[in-house]
Amino acid sequence: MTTSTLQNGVSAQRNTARLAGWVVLAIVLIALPFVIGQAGQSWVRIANFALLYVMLALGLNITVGFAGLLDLGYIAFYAVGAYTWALLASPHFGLHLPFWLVIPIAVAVAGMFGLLLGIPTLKLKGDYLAIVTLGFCAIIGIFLRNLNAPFNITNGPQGINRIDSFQVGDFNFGRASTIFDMRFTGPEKYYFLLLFMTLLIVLISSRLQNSRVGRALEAVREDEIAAKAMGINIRNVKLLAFATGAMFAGLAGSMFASMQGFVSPESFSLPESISVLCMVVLGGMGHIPGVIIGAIILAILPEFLRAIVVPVQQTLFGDVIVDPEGIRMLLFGLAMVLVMLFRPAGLWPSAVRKRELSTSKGEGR
Amino acid sequence: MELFIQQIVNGLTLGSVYALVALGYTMVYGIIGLINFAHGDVVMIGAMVATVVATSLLSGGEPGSLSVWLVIGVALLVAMPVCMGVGWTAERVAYRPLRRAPRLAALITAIGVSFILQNVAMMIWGRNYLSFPQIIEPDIFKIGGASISSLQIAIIVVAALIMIGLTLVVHKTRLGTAMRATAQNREVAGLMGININTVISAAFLIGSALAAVAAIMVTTYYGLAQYTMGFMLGLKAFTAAVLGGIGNLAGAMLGGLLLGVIEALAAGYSGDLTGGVLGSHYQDFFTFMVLVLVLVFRPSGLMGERVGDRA
Amino acid sequence: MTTQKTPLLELRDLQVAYGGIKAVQGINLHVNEGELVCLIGANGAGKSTTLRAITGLVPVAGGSIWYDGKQTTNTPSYQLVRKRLVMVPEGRGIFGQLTIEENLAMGAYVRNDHAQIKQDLERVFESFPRLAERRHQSAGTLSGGEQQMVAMGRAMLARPHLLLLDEPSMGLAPLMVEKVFEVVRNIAAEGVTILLIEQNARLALEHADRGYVMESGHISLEGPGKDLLHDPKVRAAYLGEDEA
Amino acid sequence: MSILLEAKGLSKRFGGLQALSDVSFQIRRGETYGLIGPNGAGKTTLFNVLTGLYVPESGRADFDGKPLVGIAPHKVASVGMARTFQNIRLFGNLSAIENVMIGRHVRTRSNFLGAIFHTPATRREEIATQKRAYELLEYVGIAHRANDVARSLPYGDQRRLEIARALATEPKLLALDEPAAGMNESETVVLRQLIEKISGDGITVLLIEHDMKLVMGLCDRVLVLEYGKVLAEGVPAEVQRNPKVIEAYLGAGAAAEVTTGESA
Amino acid sequence: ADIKFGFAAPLTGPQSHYGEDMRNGLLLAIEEANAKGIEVDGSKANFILVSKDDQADPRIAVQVAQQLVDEGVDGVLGHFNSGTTIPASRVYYDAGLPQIAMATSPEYTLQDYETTFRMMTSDTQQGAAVGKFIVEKLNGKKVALIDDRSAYGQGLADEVEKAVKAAGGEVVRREYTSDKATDFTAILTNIRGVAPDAIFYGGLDAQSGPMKRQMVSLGITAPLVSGEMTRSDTFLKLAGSAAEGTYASLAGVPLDQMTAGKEFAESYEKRFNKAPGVYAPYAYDGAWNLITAIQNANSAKPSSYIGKLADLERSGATSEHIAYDDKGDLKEISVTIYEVKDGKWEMVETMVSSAN
Ligand SMILES: Nc1ncnc2c1ncn2[C@@H]1O[C@H](COP(=O)(O)OP(=O)(O)OP(=O)(O)O)[C@@H](O)[C@H]1O
Ligand SMILES: Nc1ncnc2c1ncn2[C@@H]1O[C@H](COP(=O)(O)OP(=O)(O)OP(=O)(O)O)[C@@H](O)[C@H]1O
Ligand SMILES: CC(C)C[C@H](N)C(=O)O
Ligand SMILES: [Mg+2]
Ligand SMILES: [Mg+2]
Repeated sequence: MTTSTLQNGVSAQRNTARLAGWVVLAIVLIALPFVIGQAGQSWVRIANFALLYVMLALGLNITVGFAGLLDLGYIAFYAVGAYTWALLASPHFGLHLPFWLVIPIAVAVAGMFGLLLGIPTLKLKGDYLAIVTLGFCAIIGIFLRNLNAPFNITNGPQGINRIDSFQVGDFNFGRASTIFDMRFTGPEKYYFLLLFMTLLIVLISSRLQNSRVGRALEAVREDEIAAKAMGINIRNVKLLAFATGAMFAGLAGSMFASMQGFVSPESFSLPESISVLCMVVLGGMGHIPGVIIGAIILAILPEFLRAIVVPVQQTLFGDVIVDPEGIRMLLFGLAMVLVMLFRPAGLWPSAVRKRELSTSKGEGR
Repeated sequence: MELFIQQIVNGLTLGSVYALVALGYTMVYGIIGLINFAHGDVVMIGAMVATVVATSLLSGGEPGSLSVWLVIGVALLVAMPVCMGVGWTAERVAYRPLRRAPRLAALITAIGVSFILQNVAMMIWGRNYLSFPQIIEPDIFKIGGASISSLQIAIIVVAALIMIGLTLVVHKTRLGTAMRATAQNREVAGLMGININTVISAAFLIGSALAAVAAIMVTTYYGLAQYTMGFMLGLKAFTAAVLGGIGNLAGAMLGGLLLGVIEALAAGYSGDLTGGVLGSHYQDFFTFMVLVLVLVFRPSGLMGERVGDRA
Repeated sequence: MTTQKTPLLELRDLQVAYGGIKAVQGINLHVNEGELVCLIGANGAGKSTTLRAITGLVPVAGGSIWYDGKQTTNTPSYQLVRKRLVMVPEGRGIFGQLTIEENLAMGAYVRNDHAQIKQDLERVFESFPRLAERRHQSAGTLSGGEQQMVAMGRAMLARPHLLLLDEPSMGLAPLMVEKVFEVVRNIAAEGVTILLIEQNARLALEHADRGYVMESGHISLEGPGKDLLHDPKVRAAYLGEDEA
Repeated sequence: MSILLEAKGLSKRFGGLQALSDVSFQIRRGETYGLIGPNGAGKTTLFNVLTGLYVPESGRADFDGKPLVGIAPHKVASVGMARTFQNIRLFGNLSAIENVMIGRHVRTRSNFLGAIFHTPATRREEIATQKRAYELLEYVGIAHRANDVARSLPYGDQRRLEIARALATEPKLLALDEPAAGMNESETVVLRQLIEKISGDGITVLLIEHDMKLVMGLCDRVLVLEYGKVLAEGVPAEVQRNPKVIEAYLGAGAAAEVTTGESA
Repeated sequence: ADIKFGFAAPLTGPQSHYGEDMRNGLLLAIEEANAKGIEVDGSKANFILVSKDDQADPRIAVQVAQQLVDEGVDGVLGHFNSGTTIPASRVYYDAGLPQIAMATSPEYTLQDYETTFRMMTSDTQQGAAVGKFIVEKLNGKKVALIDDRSAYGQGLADEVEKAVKAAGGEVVRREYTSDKATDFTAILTNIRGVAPDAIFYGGLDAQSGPMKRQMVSLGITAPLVSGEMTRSDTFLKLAGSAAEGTYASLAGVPLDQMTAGKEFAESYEKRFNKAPGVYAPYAYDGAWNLITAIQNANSAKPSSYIGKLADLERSGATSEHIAYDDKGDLKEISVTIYEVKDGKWEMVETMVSSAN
């Protein structure tokens, strides 16, 4: 009795500490756009893209991190989501469907493409899979680029312009407006929209990971033969991983299209795919907080370097003597190498999850 | 028929270059399981150096026909050690410390190295395209109506000789045996008396030397070099290596040649085969479909060894 | 007592750690020229770790290793092979994609006496006829026991001066266990010094000149093989006598 | 006693090698059935055929009255057959308890949507899964290592963990491939007690072992394979006196030792 | 007072050399203006160039556009690619900033934004001139087209196709490549099979250079015609001796035919130690357009001078009549066709027309 009350006391204390942490985080996240907005709306836009990349990275984390399927063509699903929004809500076909219709369609279509990629690659291992996914990315790119003839579906290399913003009733996320005497810019509104979606994805990811299905994904990653012997249907699990990852990307893609107002094939290139992979690995593959950190850092680092390379040179040498753009990307590459050399498992790798055993502690969670 | 032969010639030339670059990928992959993303950029460095050397050699004036091969020879002589140095250093500094790390860590490092090489090259040689001086006025031969230039012949022949040489090295020499053993189990290879660091370095050195040769071929044949050229080339070559069965030398060669030919035929015939619906803009679509089909039926590439995963 | 002669292998206060875990916590052990010494102990006692430290596969955290009169602490394994210190690792470590014959040939990697190598190869095939039948099969598809034979054969081809064996009988059929011990005896009889790790403590101690017992990173007992075999603590802990 | 597993004329070849030829046998419900034979005789191959990893060229196997051959490997677990591997195949980077929880896969239902919406049913099942997994770890005696990564466990514990994971599938038949390999005799004794406990709980056991003391002490009947063929079958005492078995497998020494071992 | 011009273009990546070229042209104009001591609103204006690398990536382009807006620039020059210019133009439009872009696809000025201006011809304008030239002057009845599937290359090739057909020619084959390719032998072989009178390529010099070489080694004798990207020294370098007889179009009048043009070329050489690339003079003119409009309005406030920019009327380095129509396109279009003769670009003819 006494020990259990003691334990309850300790855990209550821990719970308040945890709660306080969450409250602080929530305040920071809410205040963020207004604080960084002081330095310019561009930083809010950067934050928005960081959120978009968090969504993407978490999606890829399901495929690569949980299920161990190296997907180099992940950005293709992002493209599918973006083009779905662009085609259904722009003057291109004259369709202007509302978000509550377009988003589910975009997510579903992206998920279907996930299956489409998954089916022929089920038997492939490791890097063979990587190269096929890469090819898949190239193929999607080819279709986006060329499906302007004989029928104009994607408008080819020109891309699709004047895409509708996210809009709820009369509330348009693309434009500034005043709510309760507060002026909100378009990027600020998008920030909150994306934050909401990101939190949703974080929630889904973590629930998935700590579930029967999530464990099946991890089992397949660790050892396929043993997973089979445990009665896990490898095929279904792999397809599920592809489809889920793809759906996240589809959602992110549709947000991208609505935010940019313009999509064209060049936004969905292989290097983009690789950079999402870098986010996942650099952050800590398979570990949700790590992946989030990885995405944020890699999304912001180039912009940060952009902001400091010239001033730093000026203070150091009194002038800009080294090509600032060259040195920026050089530092970026260097940072990737150094992080991996010093933290090969990523910046914030997962510790083994400790299970608080309901059986041994008598308190169910 | 004439068209067909021409396309085959086109494809073989391109494929020879792919094959040489693919060998570099496959050797490194075979031994340490790393997709060395920076390999394409080593080729780029080679192309840059060769171009600069050739340009400065020829700044005097027009070359005589004898000095043509001399110029290329000197360019190679300079480019090769530079490439080998770059490849070796990358391994030493960026990959070796990660031998025991998760596989993807090394992959990301390789991407980082690729970034570094590109941007250093940009800062050294600028953003502009460099052109390889046009020292070879290609003699053009006709075979069954198809044109083939002396340069193309040289590329195909040199590539073939190098591949034969490398096969002999790997299967007949001690170094080759050591490489194959290291590929399978590094620790035990050490217990057999093999210095695995030497073996791995050797793989990088050989791969980089081949990259230099490929670089010379690319710059002389296409006439250009720029700091971003390595990416596409590297990607194609890696695809070729996988097509052939990554880790397998003969596979890399076959994959390279095949990829070149497939690309040429896809560009050449896709339009006609599909009644004009899918033209040469679908070239890569066909290329990758072939790749997917090959891998669906042979999941470890054309010549990849299939180890039974024993339970 | 062989104190006059320096031992062929000597570990002085050897310590090895994996990250924070101290797997070997300061052990002293020696093997004299021509001896067959065995090292027994429970799972996880640190036996394999000791052998891996001797062959330079894991870094030494403290103490020193002396082989053939010279300090070899942290010498990489490929250099030790040249000094004819050879190990058959735990889990066999065969090259799965090389054929049996190629695997065996790898054992002779540092040798140059081709005629002699050929002869030694045939000798291995005599000892293990099963391997001769399949000399061109790739070793990865062999059964567990067959792989163990390959590993032993490969070590023989290295012509070791000091041979370290890590659980050579693991996974072998009874007949094969006898065979392996016969081979071990033969190798020893040819003057090769052997340090042997075995779970089959009974057999090992029967064959060994001396033995060491290792317990969670320490040497807890040492002495002539026969003595250990009759030590009640050993019988209880490793021969399963109490409960049987 | 009714028949749980019946194999008829199983044959499997690898290229030129006939790894199994015309192997037939029957395992009765509740017994412990031994499988022995020289290295490379085809014991593991037989396991692989029974668990669906390899498809035999000919022959059939019926498990619990239903055909086994040809069904997908992942279905084998759900019909009630679980196994361990000769070369331990744990999910190395996951904790011990997670390994066992994965074993519960075929006996649990919750799906993707359930996981995401955290339905009450899913939560209940999750708690039950954890509880059961922990009990199984206690059952095999490694509960204190529940949260350690499988890879870091000592060898013997890894073997035990594999058994716990297999038991988590609630098998009717548990197939063990050389569970005592790499264990010393004292540890083997503990293992033997574990297997006896499992068998006592009504699970049929199929055991591959080279440790004759263990096989002879545990098994009700033994099948001897050699070169992929059945060499002998019968109760241990009979089999170990069979001169063919002694010649091919046991060797005179081992046969003698086992006898003494048993009398001790 | 400081007057800031924003500039964005690719400064890293495969197209970064174009960005560098543009930047130099702008720098020259700004340095000249500062040396002149122009007075705006009562104080001496100090023009500053804020340059950003958009990496030719639409996403980055929007980001740097916002950065320029945040930094309070008074006008924008750039971007370089259609794919970056169009999405970025929305940001500038929202901020009310005038933007002068290069030779982007027509869509750019068709968005009903009063802030969008063009420094060179649109694809439509240029394509029309080139198509006409091929059929009428080169007597090209059978034309083969190649494009690189970039927004620029495809847009231009489409316009050329229209113009060729309008002038009575026939497009006998259309082939495609990419802006990263170096090997064109396969598609050139196809084209050789249909024996066209002329081949048009819509794309960059990094492709047209090696392409011309490969045409020669495949024995194709039909002339190569291309857009302004090809009318560069890079093309001459890359194509080497194979360059002879290549045609390329370029907006405006040849520099050496205009006083301002010659002066520009000289001061550029002096300042940067190299000859100007294709885009430098247009960037230079663009910067002067902004400066002039600001001078005319006597204010650097975008809302005040944007009207003056729309009504601008000046003579620059590339044209004597720089003025905008109501969409922001140049009113008077002159397209000059050049040909490679003795390893140099020589003017063939200038076609002048008023906007469509
Ligand atoms: N690579 C490793 N990383 C971390 N710990 C390790 C590693 N290898 C071994 N250990 C730990 O070091 C200790 C000694 O292990 P070692 O393999 O030397 O034991 P052993 O006596 O050979 O046992 P066995 O009889 O099972 O082979 C064990 O606790 C083991 O868990
Ligand atoms: N995937 C495979 N490919 C080729 N040969 C195989 C394969 N699997 C097994 N074999 C061969 O089949 C034979 C039987 O192997 P198996 O593993 O069943 O033997 P085992 O009886 O389990 O032996 P051990 O007691 O040594 O484990 C061996 O000779 C082996 O080489
Ligand atoms: C002429 C250039 C400015 C064309 C540019 N590449 C475009 O995409 O429109
Ligand atoms: Mg051990
Ligand atoms: Mg077996």
